[in-house]
Formats: sequence, structure tokens, C-alpha cells
Amino acid sequence: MTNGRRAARIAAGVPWWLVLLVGLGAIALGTALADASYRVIFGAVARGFGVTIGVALASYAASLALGLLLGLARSSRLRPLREASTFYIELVRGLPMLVILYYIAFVGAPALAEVLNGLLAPLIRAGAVKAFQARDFSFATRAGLALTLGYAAFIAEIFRAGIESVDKGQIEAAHALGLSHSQTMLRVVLPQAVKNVLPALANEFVAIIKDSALVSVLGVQDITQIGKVYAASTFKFFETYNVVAFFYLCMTVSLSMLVRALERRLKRENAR
Amino acid sequence: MTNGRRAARIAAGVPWWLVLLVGLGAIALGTALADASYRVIFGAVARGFGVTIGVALASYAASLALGLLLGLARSSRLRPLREASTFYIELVRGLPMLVILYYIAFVGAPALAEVLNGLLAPLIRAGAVKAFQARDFSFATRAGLALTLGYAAFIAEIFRAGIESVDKGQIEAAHALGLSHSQTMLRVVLPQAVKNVLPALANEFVAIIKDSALVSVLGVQDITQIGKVYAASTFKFFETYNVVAFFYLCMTVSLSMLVRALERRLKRENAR
Amino acid sequence: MNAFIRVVDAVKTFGDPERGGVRALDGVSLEVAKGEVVLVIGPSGSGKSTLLRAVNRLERLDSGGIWIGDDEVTARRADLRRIREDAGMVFQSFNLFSHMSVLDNVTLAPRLVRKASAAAAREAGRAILERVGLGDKLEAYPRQLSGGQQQRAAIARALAMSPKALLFDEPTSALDPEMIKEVLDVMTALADDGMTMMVVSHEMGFARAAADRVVFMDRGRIVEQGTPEELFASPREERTKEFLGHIL
Amino acid sequence: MNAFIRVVDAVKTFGDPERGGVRALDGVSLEVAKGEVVLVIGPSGSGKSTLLRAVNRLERLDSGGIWIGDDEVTARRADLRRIREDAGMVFQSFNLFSHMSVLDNVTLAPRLVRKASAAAAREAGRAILERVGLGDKLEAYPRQLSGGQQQRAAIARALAMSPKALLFDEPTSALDPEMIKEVLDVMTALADDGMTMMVVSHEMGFARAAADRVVFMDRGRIVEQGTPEELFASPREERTKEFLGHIL
Amino acid sequence: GGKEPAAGSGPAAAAAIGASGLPDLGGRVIVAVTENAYTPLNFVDPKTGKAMGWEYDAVNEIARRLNAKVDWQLSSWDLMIQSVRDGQFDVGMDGITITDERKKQVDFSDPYMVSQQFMLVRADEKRFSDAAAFAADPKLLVGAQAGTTNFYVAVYEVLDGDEQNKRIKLFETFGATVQALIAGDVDMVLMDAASSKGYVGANPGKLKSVGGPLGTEEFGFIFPPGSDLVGPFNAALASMKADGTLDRLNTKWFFEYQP
Ligand SMILES: Nc1ncnc2c1ncn2[C@@H]1O[C@H](COP(=O)(O)OP(=O)(O)OP(=O)(O)O)[C@@H](O)[C@H]1O
Ligand SMILES: Nc1ncnc2c1ncn2[C@@H]1O[C@H](COP(=O)(O)OP(=O)(O)OP(=O)(O)O)[C@@H](O)[C@H]1O
Ligand SMILES: [Mg+2]
Ligand SMILES: [Mg+2]
Repeated sequence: MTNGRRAARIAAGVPWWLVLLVGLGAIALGTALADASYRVIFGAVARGFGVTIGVALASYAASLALGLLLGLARSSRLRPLREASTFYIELVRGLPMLVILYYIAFVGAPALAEVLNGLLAPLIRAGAVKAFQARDFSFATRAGLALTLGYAAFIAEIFRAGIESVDKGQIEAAHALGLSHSQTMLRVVLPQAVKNVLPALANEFVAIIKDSALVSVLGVQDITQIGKVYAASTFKFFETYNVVAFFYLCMTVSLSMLVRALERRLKRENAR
Repeated sequence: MTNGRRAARIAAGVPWWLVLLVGLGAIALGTALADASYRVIFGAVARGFGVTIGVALASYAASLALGLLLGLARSSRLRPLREASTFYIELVRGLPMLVILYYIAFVGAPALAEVLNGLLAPLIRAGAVKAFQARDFSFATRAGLALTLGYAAFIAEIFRAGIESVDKGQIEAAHALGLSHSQTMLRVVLPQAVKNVLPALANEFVAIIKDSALVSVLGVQDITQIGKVYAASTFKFFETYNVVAFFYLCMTVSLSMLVRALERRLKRENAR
Repeated sequence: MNAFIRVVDAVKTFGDPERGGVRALDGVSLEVAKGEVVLVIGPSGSGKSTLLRAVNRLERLDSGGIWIGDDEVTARRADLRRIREDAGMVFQSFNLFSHMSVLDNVTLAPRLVRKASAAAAREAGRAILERVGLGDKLEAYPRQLSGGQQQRAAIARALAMSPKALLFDEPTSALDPEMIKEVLDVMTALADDGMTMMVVSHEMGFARAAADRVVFMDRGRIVEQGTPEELFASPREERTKEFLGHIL
Repeated sequence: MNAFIRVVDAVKTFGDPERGGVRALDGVSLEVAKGEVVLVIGPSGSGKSTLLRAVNRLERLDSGGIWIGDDEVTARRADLRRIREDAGMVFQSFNLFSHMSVLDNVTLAPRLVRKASAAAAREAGRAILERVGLGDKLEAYPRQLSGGQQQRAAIARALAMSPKALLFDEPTSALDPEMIKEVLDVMTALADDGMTMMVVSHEMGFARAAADRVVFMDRGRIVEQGTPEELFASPREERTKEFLGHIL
Repeated sequence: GGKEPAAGSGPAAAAAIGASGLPDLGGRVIVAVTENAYTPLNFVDPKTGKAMGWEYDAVNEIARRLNAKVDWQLSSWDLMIQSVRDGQFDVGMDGITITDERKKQVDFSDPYMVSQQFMLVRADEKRFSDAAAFAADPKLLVGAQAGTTNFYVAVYEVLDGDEQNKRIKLFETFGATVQALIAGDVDMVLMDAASSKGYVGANPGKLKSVGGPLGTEEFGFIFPPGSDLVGPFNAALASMKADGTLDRLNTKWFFEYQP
């Protein structure tokens, strides 16, 4: 009896939409794997999975770091720092990611090579290291760099919002105890800010996974590019896009679920 | 004296980053228009401006309407409604916009034509109307439809957050006065929710302008597509992308400024 | 006693009773006569708000019943609109509709629920706002008012539905000392006019001036009740003495 | 009088003075002797908080000066750390660091500002928390404590820097009636131990039990001051009488 | 090495030099780029996942003859000419048609293949069967990829030479143009014989190829301007043409290979 009731209670808590989504996914997977041509496409596209995840993870990690610095600068007390980071953020947030990708690929990378050569000039002259060439940066690297620079602007804004969301009373209390401004930031404000924006940061990861599809325009062999290449060699446009969509959904929906769970947990914790 | 001081105060309030950005933009525009080949590119890309704005505006308006309905359904008391809208939102938010575009263009539009033909079958047989063909929906229409369906999911989440952000006390007070649930929603909750999320909604407009660049994959002659075709035929890759970036920045930065001003005003109003 | 509000053996539990749920109301019975002013006091979490909310059916009971006049509030198919016209509610945090002027706050329910004409509702609203001393704030927005003014506007809003009883949940505890008086004055005037009132509050001045009866609750039960003089001067129960020791 | 805290003609304006800015402090002079407990009362907006915040240099003055012992708080290049070790502050809304345990809250400043060793800070912190009756809550997080417990933890946090004076800004006004007493008890004990204190509060019980002097402020000025008995029983100024009429 | 004698001066000259007379690049690494999206020139075998095709075989053979190694890289068609021009890669190929416009950006090898475009239409198409009939009916639409051969052939060989002609619908990929054709959005897509064969085979009963060859095009390898590889490549190409290697590659990829 009690067991039955408990089971019923648990069942009532499971969201139908998720059951439906997972069910449809399973059916799609089943039919697909029964079909020989789908099986081939699956195996092929799966090879791009690692690249997509790798590009997304690396750019995400780098943009977290850069975004944190930019966010701190944006809420700094020093005006030049504040204005410079605002300039960067507004500029980058105003451009389509596609345009950023093209820029980094063709202007950014050669420029970076020259800057590095300038910095390492003495070593290069001494023959200790070889001069950099633009081609030393692979397209995957450039794509990652572009995603990093682009997402850093978004993440900076999230950090800034997080910093501003921390109750001013916390800062006053820290100052009243004699903590310096940087101690207050580091020990009191940031830990709370980060906790507040964890769900927003996690959402950016989902977004970066989706936007990593754009790196295919540089020929990086991610899920989308491999899908494109396969569609061209098997002449099966649709089947391929179905598989591509399936892979993205697997990643994004499961991550979104995690974000939701995280949000709920934080809410519960704060409510306690 | 006082005039001087007031001028100084106003000058101190102007953000440097904006001055710098506008300055650079003006210099870029000046040099560009002095250069004959840039002038040509400008003229060419400008032709896509109307398309970009048109597609963005139309999809935005439609996704506001659809998003509001979905958002209301998402916070409805009826479980089937809630689950259905969650299903839609999670599915669509999990897919790259590129994938949505391909689906709508090549599966959605032909299916829509068939559905319409099915509905209008008697009229068609009577010869009163002509049967629909997929090509009756231009690619611009399909691109707009795809952006609409995609952004509606994001906008629904914004509306939901707005509805949840309204103080529960407001709902209780309305109920205590005898207002029905729908009256409470319509007269008390929604007006406040919309006001709270205005900046977020405006940000989505900036985002849709940027994402409208994706419609170029369907050959819609927007800024990006014209730029791409132009670059491919003249090999003035850089110059063209500079111009494309310039156009996007003009739109997005000025809109972002408006959003900021709106945010500040709302904050001030709420603080009063 | 000719009971107007009747609460009979009300029980309300929050959360799963098997896993440490809270019994907010643990068998409360109470009668309030027409025109009577009952003050409810008690420590935090004792169930005072839950009692008021149950009377207005903002909260459903697990068991027991509540009647206002001839209407059974707790009936399965109770006419919610009728109940809410029977008893108006004033909240601790005012809960004025922040996107509307004071006058719109006051006229909204008459227009939507009573289907009053806009003109009639405005006329009536103006009169009521006059009565609570806000005749010059008709077009002001809630955020432009002091706390005391906001609470008086909230009282006016409740009065606009001409309720037979008014329920107040700590109407002054979010106010600065100087504003408390202006709100209590309005409430005292209402009591003098014969309004039936249930008030959760720890304002001793108001208790002495306007309350007919004081009810002391603890852990979801009524521990003791009596006239203000009786209860404050010579409480019978240990728990009451202890509590009064803290707040007096 | 051997003044320990000296405020001389303090003036502080918020906003643009040309366009209706607020003069929160309008020439305030006040001396507090070592070991004295001064209670500051006054209507909302009268400048009580601003005065306390100026003493702790959370707010800068437009003109005038403030000294604590031999340190000039208002000196251009004042050693902020020193000032904040001179005077600790307790806020109305506690402001405990919500991501740290109670003990970490108490030991953070000694470790960062005083460079105390973790072990020594923990030992001292434990002793102070014992003293305010929270010896069993060392590892609890603020959200797991009642309001009264949180405020006592905040007092402990201020005490951990062994300040020569303590400033309290409405320490009990965010608390439920039953929790007010436990906080006032801790404050009274501190007063008895000879701590120099400036307290903004309208708690009459505390005023009578612990205050050496009561200062009444209005519109950024000190209107009247005296012992609690003098001021409450026979205020001289009209404004004081009116205000006391509301809160007593 | 110095300038080779008259690159592309015809089979006779190449035969005179002979295979053994080719330049020796001394094991140098040549960075080559393609996209893998042009069956059968460069593509990924669906079954094995291995990159292969006519161009892979040809360049590997050229490198072998020149004593060089090939480092294969991938890029997208959008970027290929630009990135070769920038020196990112030493040689690029993706069925790139030799045009005067492109010659201003990059250096071309001698042509290694002649390509002809055919009209791919829906299987039930009855309104036209050649380019003239297509051009004559203003209701008929053509799908193409911006900046590619099929676009220019559609503009200049089929339609009126106006690049803005509304009858041309542009898409990102071959796949999308074919999809639009099947869906009825466009009525014709231009495509080389091999690709046409592939798409007809992959969509049984839906597509067919009509009309004669249009717009004969010559494909060349592209190099950064002033590249020292142009000469050696031309020499190797000539030798492969002379000894029948190119013909064997054509047979292997255009007739024997079944996608
Ligand atoms: N919506 C709810 N969900 C869960 N528990 C609730 C809810 N509302 C009230 N409670 C619990 O019921 C008990 C009684 O709450 P109630 O608000 O009636 O007390 P109260 O006497 O009004 O206290 P206070 O003086 O703090 O307002 C408390 O333990 C409270 O935590
Ligand atoms: N940061 C600030 N910016 C602008 N005005 C301020 C600021 N802080 C205080 N004020 C204004 O200064 C005046 C005095 O404020 P203060 O907080 O000192 O009053 P108070 O006596 O503590 O009032 P309360 O009892 O409401 O806390 C008020 O008019 C207030 O609005
Ligand atoms: Mg309550
Ligand atoms: Mg204050």
C-alpha cells in the first residue's frame, strides 16, 4: 500500500515532457540504428562529438577566466579599467559570432603571430625559438579563440550582474571589519556572486555548445561540419541533419536538466 | 562659471567607451567613403539592411506573441498545458538555430503547404483557390518562421521569469479582493511582469538581429548574404567583412544603449 | 453570543505530515460576534496568519469548518467571490498594486468583481480614500507614498468592497514608529464605526483602545483568551505570562 | 568629561545641494566618554544612521571632524584599518556573510586584518561565541539561525576585532518580539562590562536598563539630550514631546 | 630550384623531360587543403570514415614524384581561396575553376580536369529539357551556391548574365540546393556529372539529369601568389598525363567508384 502510494507520488513528480522527449529520442535512435545508412551516419557524426565537446569546453574554460577579469574590471572603482572593459564588451556583444569568427581567423591570427614574434624577438634572433607564422595556429585554435573572445563578453556581464546582486550590506559589513577593498571582493563578494550566477554560467555552456556549430564555417571537423561533409558524400541531406540534431539535443537537453536541478538546489538552500 | 561647471559635470558623465566607439565608427565611415572600392561595398551591403531589419522585426513581433502564450502556458495551473509548453521550449532551446532553419525550410514549409491544401481541399476542388506549393512561402518567410519558432522559446522563458518575479503578495491581495485567477493574471501580474522583463525582451531583439545573419544560409539577401556573395565574387574579403561588421554594430550598439537607458529608468522608477 | 465568524476545530498542516510537517492550526475554535474586535497575539509561527488566511480561504483547511454569516467558507464549492466580499484582508506588506495609482488600486475590484461603472467606482473610491486621510493622493503611485500612507491605502482598497468583516495581519509591523499611529487611528475609527475585525498585532495601545477580546495562540492552538484588561493584567497560563513578559 | 568619541560640528549632505539634496547631518557635535552608553533616538530620516556611519568612516563628512581616542577619523589620510579596529559596527540587517559558517564569520577579520593564525583566531572566536550564547552553533550557517541568533553572531563578529567602542544601528528592529530580548541581554551585558557604545534604538527597556544618556535627533540636528529618566519623563522641547508621544 | 622550362607547354614538352627529370623537393612537407565535401574529388568514405577521392590520389602521386610529403588539412570552401592566398596552406583544391578574377588572388596550376555541368531536375519534370527552354520560362527557378561554378554557369550560360537575377536562389551547400529542388522550391540545379549521378542514386525515383553539358570549366590547384610549387606541380601533372595516370584516376573515381 505505502509502496504503491510512494510510487504514485514519484510518478506524479516526473515531468511528462521529459518522458516524451526521452521516449521520442529512444525511438529515433532505435529506428536509426536499424537502418544501415543511418548507422553509418551515426558512426561518422559521432567522430565530431569529441571535437565539438573539446572546442566548447576549452573555449568555455578560457572565456570563464577572461570573463571574470572583464567582469571585475567592469565593476572596478578605476574608471579607465571600467571604460576599457565596457568598450570591449559592447563591441563584442554587438557582433554576430559568425563575423567574429571570420575576423579572428583572418586578422586576429596573423596579428597574434606578429605580436608574439615581437615579444620573442631577442629569442628568435638568438635562434632559441622559431618565428611564429599564422599557420602555427590551426583553424580549430582560431575558432576556439573566437568563441572565447565572444563569450568572454557575455560571461563578463554575468559576473558583473552577480557582483551587483550581492547585498550591499555584505560589503559594508566587510569594510566595517577593516577588510580592504580587494579582500572584500575576493573573500566576501566573489564567492556569493559566483554562487548566484552558477545557473547563468551553466546556461552559457549550453549556448557555447550550440554556437560551436559555427566553427564549421572554418572547416573545423565538429558535428556540424562532419554532418555537412557526410551529406555531401552520401547525398543524404536530411538523414544527416536528423542525426546532427539528435546529437545536439542529447548534449543540450541533458545539460539543461542539470542546470535546472542546480537552480532548484540553490533556491532550496537559500530558502532554508 | 556655472555653465562651465555644468558642462564639466555633463562631460564627466559621458562614458568614454561610447565616445571611443562612435569616434572609431566615424573614422571608419569617413575613410571608407573616401575609398572608391569601400563606397561600392557600402552601397551593395546597404541593400541587405532592409531585409535584415525586416526579417528581425517581423520574427521578433511574432515571437513576442507566441512567446507570451507559451510563457503563460508554462506558468499555467493546468498540467497538460504546462507540460506541452515545456516540451516545446526544451526541444527548441536545445537545437542550434542553424538546424532549426534547415528543418523549417525543407520539412516545415512543404508540410505547411500540405496542411493548408488539406484544410482548403473543398475550395481547391471547386477551383476557388489555387493549391498551395512550398514555393509560395518565400525563403525569407521560412527564415522568419524559423527565427520566430526558435526565439519564441527563449521569450517564453523570459515571460515565465517575469511572471514568477511578481511578488506573491500581489497575487494574494488580488485574490483576497475577489478577482478571479485570469483577472489576477491579466490585470495585476502581467503588467508588472512585462515591465520587469522589458530590458530582457529588448536584449532578445538585439540577439535576433545578430541571429538573423543565419538566414543567409537560405540565400535570403540580408547583410551577411550580400556581403558573402560580394566577397566571393570580388575577393575583397576583408573590406566586405568590415562593412558587414560596421552595419551590425550600428544596429546592435545603438539598441543596446537604448536597453541600458531603459534599465536605468526602470531602476530609478522602482527606487523612487 | 450571536456569532458572525465561526471557526470550528480548524486543522491545517503544511508539508508531509509523516516527515516533520508543521501543524499550523491544531484544532482552533473561535467565534467573533458582529461588530466585535478580536486581537490575536502569539509568538512567531504560532499560526496567527494561517488562521486569518483560512477565514478568507486563501488557505484551505485539512479539517474543521469556518462560517462567515450564513456562508460556509470551507464548503467544497463555496462561492469564493462571495466569501471575499464578506471579509476583506489587509496584509503586513500592504501589497498595493505597484503599477496602478492609489485610486485605481481602490477601484479595481469594484469594477472587475462588482461590475461597478468606472464613474461610480471612482466616486466611491474617492470617498473612501477621503475617509482614511488620503484625499490628496488619489493619483499618486504606491512607491510615492510613505509606509503609513500605503497601509491606509490598502485599508481603503479592502473597504471599497464593503466587506462585513476586516482581517488585519500585522498591519503596522512594517512601519516606522511615527507612522504606526496614523494607521492605528484609522483602525480605531473603523472599530468605533462597528466593523467586525480580526487583528493580528502586538500593539498594546491599540489593544487597550479598541479590542473587545484578546486571543493568545501558541503552536497552532488557542491557549487563552479574554478582555485586554484580564489577559494583560492577570494571565492564567504560564505560557501566556512568559510571552507577555517579553513583549510588554 | 574625558571624551573618547568626539564629533565636532559634523555636516553631511546627500545629493546635489543646489537641487534639493538632503542634509543628513546638519552640524552635530557629541562627545561619548569611555565606558559610556549613548542611545540615539529620532524619527526616520533624522540622520541617526548617518551619524553612526560617519563615526566608523563608512560615510565621509562634508565638514566637521570626528576623533576616536587619539585617531582622527576624518583625517584625509586616516588609517582606515585602525579606525575600524577602534569601533566595531552592528547593523540592523545583521549582514552576516552568508557563505560562511558562524565561526568563519567571526574569525575572518582577525585572520585577514590582524593576520592572526587560524588556530588562534578559532580559539578566540569560540570563546566570543560562547560569550554571546552561541557556543553550540559554531559550524551553523547564518540561514540556519533565528534572527536573534544571527544578530548575536554579528555582535560576536564585531567583538572579535576587540574594538574599543561598538556602534549599533537598530540592532533589534528586524527581530520578532521574542528574539529582541536575547539580543538586548547580550548588549546589556556588554554595557555592564564597560564597553563604550553608541546605540540607535527605540527599545525603552534597554534605554532604562543600560543607557547612560539619550540623544534625540531630528532633521540632522541634536535637539535634546539627557539621562533616560530626564528625557523620557520631562522632555524640554516640543519636538521631543511629540516624538515620545508616538513611541511610548 | 630554378624556373622549370615552360610550364604547361603541352604534352610534347612534358614527354621530352620524362618522369625522371622532375624537380626533387628533397622530402619537403607540402601543406595541402581541401574540404571533403565534393564527391568524388574529395570526400569521406561513409563506410570507413577515410578521406579519399581523385584529388587526394592525384596530389599524393604528385608529391611522390617530386619527393615531397603531404600534410593534409581541412578548411571550408568559404575560406579556401583566402587562406591559400594568405599562405596558410601551400596548395588548395576543391574543384576550383580557373578564372581571371581568381588569378588575381592566387596562382593556378595547369588545368588537371575539365568539368561540365548538367541540369539536375525532378524526375517528373516535363516543362523543359534543355537550357534554352529553361531560360525562356520566367517561372522556372534555379538553385546555386554563391561564388561557385554552378552559380556562374547559371548566370552566364543559362540565364541573362545578371548576377542579381531573381530566378537564382542561393544556398550554403550542394545538399541544400538539392533539398530545395526535391521540395519544389527550385526547378533545376546545375551539377557536374559525378555529383548528379550521386544525388540521383541517393534519391531513387525523385531526380534525373537532362540536357547536354553546359559551361565547360577547367579545374586547377591553387597556390599562394609567387609560390615555388607551381612549376614542379605542372611538371608532375604533365608527366602523369603523359603516362596515363590521370586517365586511370578518372576511370577509378568517375566510373568504378560507387558511393
Ligand atoms: N505556505 C507555507 N508552507 C509551509 N509552511 C508554512 C506555510 N505558511 C506557514 N507555514 C508554517 O506554519 C506555521 C504557522 O505559520 P504562520 O505564518 O501562521 O505563523 P504566525 O503566527 O503568523 O507567525 P509570524 O508572527 O511569524 O507571522 C509556521 O511554522 C510556518 O512555518
Ligand atoms: N546613501 C544615501 N544617498 C542619499 N540619501 C541618503 C543616503 N543615506 C541617507 N540618506 C538620506 O539622509 C537622511 C538621513 O538618513 P539616515 O539613514 O541617517 O536616517 P535615520 O535617522 O537612520 O532613519 P531611519 O530611522 O529610517 O533609519 C535621509 O533623508 C535619507 O534619505
Ligand atoms: Mg504571520
Ligand atoms: Mg537608520
